[in-house]
Amino acid sequence: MLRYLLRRVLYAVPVLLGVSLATFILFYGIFPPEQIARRNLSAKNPTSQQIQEWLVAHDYNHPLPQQFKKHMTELMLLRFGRSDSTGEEIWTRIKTGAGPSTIIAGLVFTASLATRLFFALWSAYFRATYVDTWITLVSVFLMSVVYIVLVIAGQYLMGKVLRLFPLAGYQSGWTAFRFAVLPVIIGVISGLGGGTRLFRTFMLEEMNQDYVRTARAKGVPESRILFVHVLKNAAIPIITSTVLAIPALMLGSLVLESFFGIPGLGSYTVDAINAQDFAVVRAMVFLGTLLYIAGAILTDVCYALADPRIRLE
Amino acid sequence: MLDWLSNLFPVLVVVVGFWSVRRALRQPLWAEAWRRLKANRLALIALSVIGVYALVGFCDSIAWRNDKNANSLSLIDRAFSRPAEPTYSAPLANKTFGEPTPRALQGRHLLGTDGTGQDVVYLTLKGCRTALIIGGFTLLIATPLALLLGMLAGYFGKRVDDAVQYTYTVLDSIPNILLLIAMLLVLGRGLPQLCVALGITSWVGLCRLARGETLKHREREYVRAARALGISHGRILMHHILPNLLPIIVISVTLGFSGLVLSEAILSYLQLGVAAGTGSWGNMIDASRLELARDPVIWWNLAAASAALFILVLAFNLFGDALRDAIDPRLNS
Amino acid sequence: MFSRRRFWSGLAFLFLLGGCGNSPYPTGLTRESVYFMSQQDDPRKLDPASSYRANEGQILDVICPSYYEYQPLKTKKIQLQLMLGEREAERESYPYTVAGKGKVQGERWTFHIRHDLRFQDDPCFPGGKGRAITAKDFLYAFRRMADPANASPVVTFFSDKVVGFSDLVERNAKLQKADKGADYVTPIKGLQLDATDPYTFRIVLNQPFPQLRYLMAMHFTSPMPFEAVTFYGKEINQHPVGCGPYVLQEWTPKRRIALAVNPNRPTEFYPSEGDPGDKEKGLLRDAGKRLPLADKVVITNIPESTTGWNLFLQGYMDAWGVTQTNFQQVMTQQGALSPEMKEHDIRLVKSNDLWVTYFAFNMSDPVVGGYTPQKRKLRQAISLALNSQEFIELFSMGNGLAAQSIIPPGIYGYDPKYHNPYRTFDPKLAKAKQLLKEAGYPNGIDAKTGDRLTIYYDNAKIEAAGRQYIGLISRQIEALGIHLESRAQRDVVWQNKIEGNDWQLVDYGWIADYPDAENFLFLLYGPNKRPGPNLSGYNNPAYNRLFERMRAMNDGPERLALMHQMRQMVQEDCPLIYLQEVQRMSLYYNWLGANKPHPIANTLLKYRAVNGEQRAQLQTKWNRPVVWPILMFGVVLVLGSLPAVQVVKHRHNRRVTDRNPSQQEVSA
Amino acid sequence: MALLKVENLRTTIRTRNGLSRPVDGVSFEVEAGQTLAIVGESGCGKSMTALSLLQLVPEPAGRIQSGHVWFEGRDLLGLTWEEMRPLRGRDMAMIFQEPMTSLNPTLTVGQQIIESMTVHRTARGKEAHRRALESLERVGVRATAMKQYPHELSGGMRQRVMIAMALVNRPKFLIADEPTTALDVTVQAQILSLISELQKETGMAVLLITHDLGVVSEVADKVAVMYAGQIVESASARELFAKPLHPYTQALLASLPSRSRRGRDLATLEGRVPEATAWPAACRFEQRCLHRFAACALHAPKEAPPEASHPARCHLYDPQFNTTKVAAQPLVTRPSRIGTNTDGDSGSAAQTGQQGSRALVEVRGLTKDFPVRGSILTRAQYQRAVDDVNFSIPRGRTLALVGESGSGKSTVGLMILDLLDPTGGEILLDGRPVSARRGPDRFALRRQMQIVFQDPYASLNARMTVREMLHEALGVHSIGTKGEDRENRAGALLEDVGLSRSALDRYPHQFSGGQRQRIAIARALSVNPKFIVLDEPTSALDVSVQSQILNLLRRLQQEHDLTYLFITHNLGVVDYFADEVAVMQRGKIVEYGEANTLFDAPQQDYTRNLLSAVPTVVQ
Repeated sequence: MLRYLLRRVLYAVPVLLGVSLATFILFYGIFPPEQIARRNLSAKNPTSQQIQEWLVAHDYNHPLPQQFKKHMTELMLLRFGRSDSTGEEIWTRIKTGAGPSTIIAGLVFTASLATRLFFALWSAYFRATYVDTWITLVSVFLMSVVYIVLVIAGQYLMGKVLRLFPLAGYQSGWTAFRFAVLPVIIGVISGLGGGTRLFRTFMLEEMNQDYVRTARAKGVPESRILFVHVLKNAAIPIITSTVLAIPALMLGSLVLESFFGIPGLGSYTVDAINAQDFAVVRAMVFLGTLLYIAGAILTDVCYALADPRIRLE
Repeated sequence: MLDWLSNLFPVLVVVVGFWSVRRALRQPLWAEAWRRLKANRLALIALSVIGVYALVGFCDSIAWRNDKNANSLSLIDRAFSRPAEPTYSAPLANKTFGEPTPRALQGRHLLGTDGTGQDVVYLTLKGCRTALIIGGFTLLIATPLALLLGMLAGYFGKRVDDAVQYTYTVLDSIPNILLLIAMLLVLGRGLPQLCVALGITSWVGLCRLARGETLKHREREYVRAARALGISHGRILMHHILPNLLPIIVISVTLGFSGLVLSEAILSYLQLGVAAGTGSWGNMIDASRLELARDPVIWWNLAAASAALFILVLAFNLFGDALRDAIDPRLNS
Repeated sequence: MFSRRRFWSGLAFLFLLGGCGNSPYPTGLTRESVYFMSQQDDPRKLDPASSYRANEGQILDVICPSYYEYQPLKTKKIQLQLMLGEREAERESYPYTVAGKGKVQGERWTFHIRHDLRFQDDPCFPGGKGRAITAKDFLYAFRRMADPANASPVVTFFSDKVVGFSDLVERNAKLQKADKGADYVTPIKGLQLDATDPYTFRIVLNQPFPQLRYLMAMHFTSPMPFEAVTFYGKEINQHPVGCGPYVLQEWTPKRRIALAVNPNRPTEFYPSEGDPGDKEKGLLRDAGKRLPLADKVVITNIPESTTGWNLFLQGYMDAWGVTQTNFQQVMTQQGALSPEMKEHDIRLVKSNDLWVTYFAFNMSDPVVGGYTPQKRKLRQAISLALNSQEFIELFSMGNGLAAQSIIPPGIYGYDPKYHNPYRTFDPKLAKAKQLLKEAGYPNGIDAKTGDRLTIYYDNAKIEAAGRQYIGLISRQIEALGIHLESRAQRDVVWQNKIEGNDWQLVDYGWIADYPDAENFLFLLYGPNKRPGPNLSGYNNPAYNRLFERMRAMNDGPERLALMHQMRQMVQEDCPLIYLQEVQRMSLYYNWLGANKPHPIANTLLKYRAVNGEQRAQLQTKWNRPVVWPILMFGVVLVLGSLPAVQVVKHRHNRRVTDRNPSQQEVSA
Repeated sequence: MALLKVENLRTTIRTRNGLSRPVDGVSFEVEAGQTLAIVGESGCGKSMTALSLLQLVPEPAGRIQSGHVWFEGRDLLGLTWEEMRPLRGRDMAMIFQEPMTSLNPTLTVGQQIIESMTVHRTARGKEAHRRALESLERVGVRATAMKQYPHELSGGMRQRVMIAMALVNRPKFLIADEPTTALDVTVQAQILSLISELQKETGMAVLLITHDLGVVSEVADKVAVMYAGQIVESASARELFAKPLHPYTQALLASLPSRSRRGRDLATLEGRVPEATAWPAACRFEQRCLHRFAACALHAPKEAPPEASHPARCHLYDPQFNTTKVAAQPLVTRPSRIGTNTDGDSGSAAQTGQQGSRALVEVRGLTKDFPVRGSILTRAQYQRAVDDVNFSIPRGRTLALVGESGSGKSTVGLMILDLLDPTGGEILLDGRPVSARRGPDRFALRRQMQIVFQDPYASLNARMTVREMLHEALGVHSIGTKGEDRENRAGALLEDVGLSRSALDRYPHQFSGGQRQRIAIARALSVNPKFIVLDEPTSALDVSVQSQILNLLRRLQQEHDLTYLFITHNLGVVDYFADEVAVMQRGKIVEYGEANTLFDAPQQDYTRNLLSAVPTVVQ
């Protein structure tokens, strides 16, 4: 297991190199730093001298090969530098933003997993009845609703009409949950349709397997078949799909955080987009990749825990 | 001259589409799938809904100028554009809405008008083309790329496979949305840019699928038999493996389409969607964020755009599901 | 079923946590004397040398005040009053010699600051205690502006006027190129300390510039402790150290900014006089009270304006502006506050802004630019096609004046009687069409080539409201037969286009830096062309001469006559299409003490008084949560699932055979 | 009284094509301690009969329409699902064909066995654990397997675990649904003997479902032959094999390949089992029956009275119809087309004598390593799949390559065809090395050697018509001219393999398994090869179809002077078909020689085991 983890981590290195190469091409090849300077300086009428000054100030004033070396080493060492627009250390913002983001994303993640699983089990248990039909119908319905509309409508209904939760804002500490509830509910609902359907498919797939027939022939009660035999086997594809959904979670937090004014990494990124802050976007791309790779390794571990057929070596 | 060229393209798309569907239906798999689809009423409804959208999109793509200096107007422009009103008006109202002194309208509007006084029905119809282009054009970029790389990787293995796998692992490791953001930030706003960016981010899934399937088929006995007959690799890929991948490709494309259309709305929220002038449901929804805060609420913009989007996506989801059932390999063997 | 139980208990737990209502603030805080406001954008930086954005100024000016400030109540005739200054600055003529030019008529200003000033307590000072402020700290602020590292946006205001300042700026630029720090040491002639009095400094100008007083009311000239700069280094952006009524207590990016009362603040009091009628409005109720009135200011970052408006309605924001989105709800058709809002304890205050919006033609563009009569007529025709009133109705809810010239009301030189012949809209467009024909484009078609005239409209209006705006202007201009092509781009791209001179028509606005006509008329002064503030690049030598004369004058009939002459020139050349003079409507809750918007002052936060008790009561009253729909939902869910239990029971008792039971008995 | 008595059981399944009736009026009895085998081709309804007994038909499409299942005097069909549940696994246990998928992959062997007890409360805690261990021990699985997962065990071990799990509650009745089909011959023998041992110990009754007549003759007390949803004949095993009454049973037995039939055509059963959705109204076997007469197409044969000791559902034994009162004689194989080679050896041996000196295919020191694991960071490790294999095949002869699964047989075949690169060794075709050839030379090689695969479903491209397939093969090698010429050639090829030209326009899924295999053979023949590798060409087919294909292959060999490498694990087929045999074990050839000699006097233990494990029909 340890050996496997080590190997996976080592394998992540070439991938990360590839990612930083891709960002380099994007931000230095396709879109050279002069352009970045122009975009950041434009409010103050840039002259070519000002652009040069800006490039010096933001450490972009090197020939391309040298810039490449610098870019690669800095990303690899996680030195993200300073923001292009505010000059702030990117790491300080990442540190302050990580807390709220983790709370929101973590809650959305666990809560959606639980609710999806619940409805999928419910649907599988009552398969071929009206409960199953309704769950499927509502799922397809939810899948077809635009995320933004869900966010807008959710805030309108829960926050404004029913006045259950704060409309927006954030506080640290325990009170954070108060602010997290509404975005989390919306985040959960948004992924509920697709997730439930997917999980349900996994379960029904397993219900058609031979071992279910064996269990029936053994006289195992239906509920035990579902909750022990099927669930345990369905856990394997569920784990995979759940991790595959992590990038979608990212998208969710981008919109949720900026919409609800939660000062996390998501709204930081959205602000960076609006401020044309390339340094921040670059850093967030790399950070997101890191998280994603970590998540993928974690999946493999969970995968091995769930599926005895897989042994990590 | 230019009119001809720009009109030729949508016509060509439709002709090629019809031709390939007709050809496909001659194959037993698709004929059988079609037979099963025909028995599924929901799927037929979904298909006809998609057909209506496609028709609207097509009509909106056929455009010409009245005189050489005017803007070229599409069939939809000609049929549905209503006299522009001063500003908002409620559905079927006869006065403007939200002004200190409401003014009389020049015409009635089924779904009211938006802030610029444009008819909402018209705007919603204009969104069809954008949505279809985003879905269709993106898939047109992504699918061949994904298939080519996936099949090459799966079939030849070794170095080719390593290279392709590395490429898509790298791309896939960057969370899609961040990659999209980064690319759109660099490429700028616009329909082509959006299609390219979405295309680059969305080929990976299909490529992985194609690679896996090719890997499976490569070991199948019919491929070995073909190789034993001395049939060339290219021909095996094109004539033997590709037709066998088609069902999963068609399913993944059908289901992927709705995801692409939905993502346009989200990107619009992040100000990364299509340019402001292009009619799109994402832009309409984005605009309605402000309208919802008004009291009385201006709901018709949001309602029209999200309903149009919802119905299209729902239709695609339902049709994709039905299609998947219809060409389920388990039922097929 | 364990998962079901876990689900419900989890949900209940979440409700418990969220159960203390929808207040976005810690419990009890709204009861106190705290002023709550929101900002849509986070300030990028709070550094007196470089912050320029309105949302930054609003916060910075109460932390870092300057020599002067604006009298908050006098808005009819805007007035300065002393803030850190002990007495009015002395302005005297000061002839000095310039190499090659000989004697030049300059000016020397002497400033005397208060003796009791101390910086706020801050870790950058020894022992954390703020030290006393001397004239040195004022001049230090000037030198910071000359440091390119700070990228001060107003450096040009001083560099062409303060003697020796431009040399310093150039020297600093060279130093930066050589990777060295800026020069803070070498004395320059224009900035002088008094040898005897540490509370006096002098500024020497190379030309008469009466507007310097106004510059001395901006936070750029606020005294700055060098300790803070050394201590915080690059992070000085986030740590303003000043001597104002408030200090920055908390700045959590994207979340909240909190200001607390500065114990070291200079003694100052609520003014006891204002415009006529202010007393009747209760604006003098707090006269003589020590400032600031509120103990704390909490600024919450709310990026979504919809959300902000709803928070205001829930009572969690103390003030809000009337915008297009809430107009219908707020106003009656007669332009008064709607009864619901009145019942909701809200009051409406209208005010003028020193803000004029206009469309600008690129005067160097081959199509729309130039000074030939034909080109003039083309611009005049387009100007006639644009109906300000419609813009005002649509985008300002009918509030705002159709602008006739560049000078807005409230500024000396504004003439309410003046009507610009090319800004008088005629729905038939007869005159406009005539002018267009004379310009060589009958019905918008180029008489020579037969092509339709296309004008490119570059803008940064990518969000929803902007699209309506584009729609409106297109409609109005296309009524002439001209084709208007909108090129909407992200803000920065748009700015780039302007810088690259790659544009024909843009829209722009100007908010006064200081309330003097010069600050508006210089928008058309030739030498001010890009990268200066003269956007259109209008360059009329006659106008330029008049402007140079007018600039040095004090307000008076002579100055007025010059201004009218200039107005006439611009009217015919038509480089700008004036759109509107912006008026503002603000909503306040009644628990907020009387206050008055000011068109230019940024220091208003210190005059806000809050009745926290009343606010807290109303908030509770308005925000009782509605729980029954949630309960109903749960009940429906449970009731809907009940038959499912029956289904399961049925399933347990199912038989896989359809055999008739009676058959069984027979054979049994 | 019988332990289990089934009366007139009818099960239906709703399908897309209409109502299917896989079990259509089945009656039989099983006494305690007795083994009843139900045999028949696939599609006859055997498995559905077994599932119906436990009421495990696929729901909701499947329903039991009528009938009775008396178990210890109780009619099970009257019970509800929950009433039925205590019987399942406790009184009536079942084991399935695929031990790979029939065990839950995520639960340990111990958990699954213990679960059998806990759900019925027959034992719990330590007691259950003890009994689980005991039963594992009984079936010959080591105790450590308790904590292991199914995938960690071999196929045979898994089937043993299945048996342990089924028997842990000491059921009175065991249903074994094709318990050994997925296993190797040697393992099959072990499992079968295990079941009969356990049966003797516990006195339980066994219902054995199988298609393998050999298995039946080894273990069954009674046999019921099932055809098209009905039992057509039932008798004691001895009697049935000695004197099969029903033409179907007779045909099945006659189509078994064996040495005694060498050189002659096997009896074949033309056609296939009708679809369960549309059973013929009259005699269901009529279409394929060699004894049919007028009445057969008009009337359905009556079920024999239950008292009959050897009932056969056939008009031949119904005095009402068979007026001549002549009972059917056991079928005599039809005379072979190629003459009466009663002595299988003489003909081909003569040929061998003439050509034996010149081998068409020669394999020397063939070796193949497969990487077991490997990535960028670790050194790849290899497993030797084929280890120094040497043999040669004379022109026009057949070499059989036999061995258990995983012994490397198929790998050898693929390497000979240059579809897989050998790690070492060399392959000569006509004296010239195969793998050394490049370019057009290599391409030309393709015309000389071809391959026919095991799975007729996977070996044809489902998306191509037969015409496309054949034309492609002809086109690639520029055989004939485009158009009519090739069309004629394709038609001729089809006729050669016994299909009509009308098959050209059809897709593979429109053919039965046997027909597909014919198409695969036609495709292989299209380039006029000299040498064909037959990779288990009949193992996926029913016995009756197997005989057709074997006949075809034999005829083609003679007509086209073909040389075969016949890869198989079915020793009966080898005995019938091959001239020489090479026995493979773990990648090595352990025994190699002339077929008859080798079978009569095997030299190696492995070969002996292999031979003794083959269940043979004692006729």
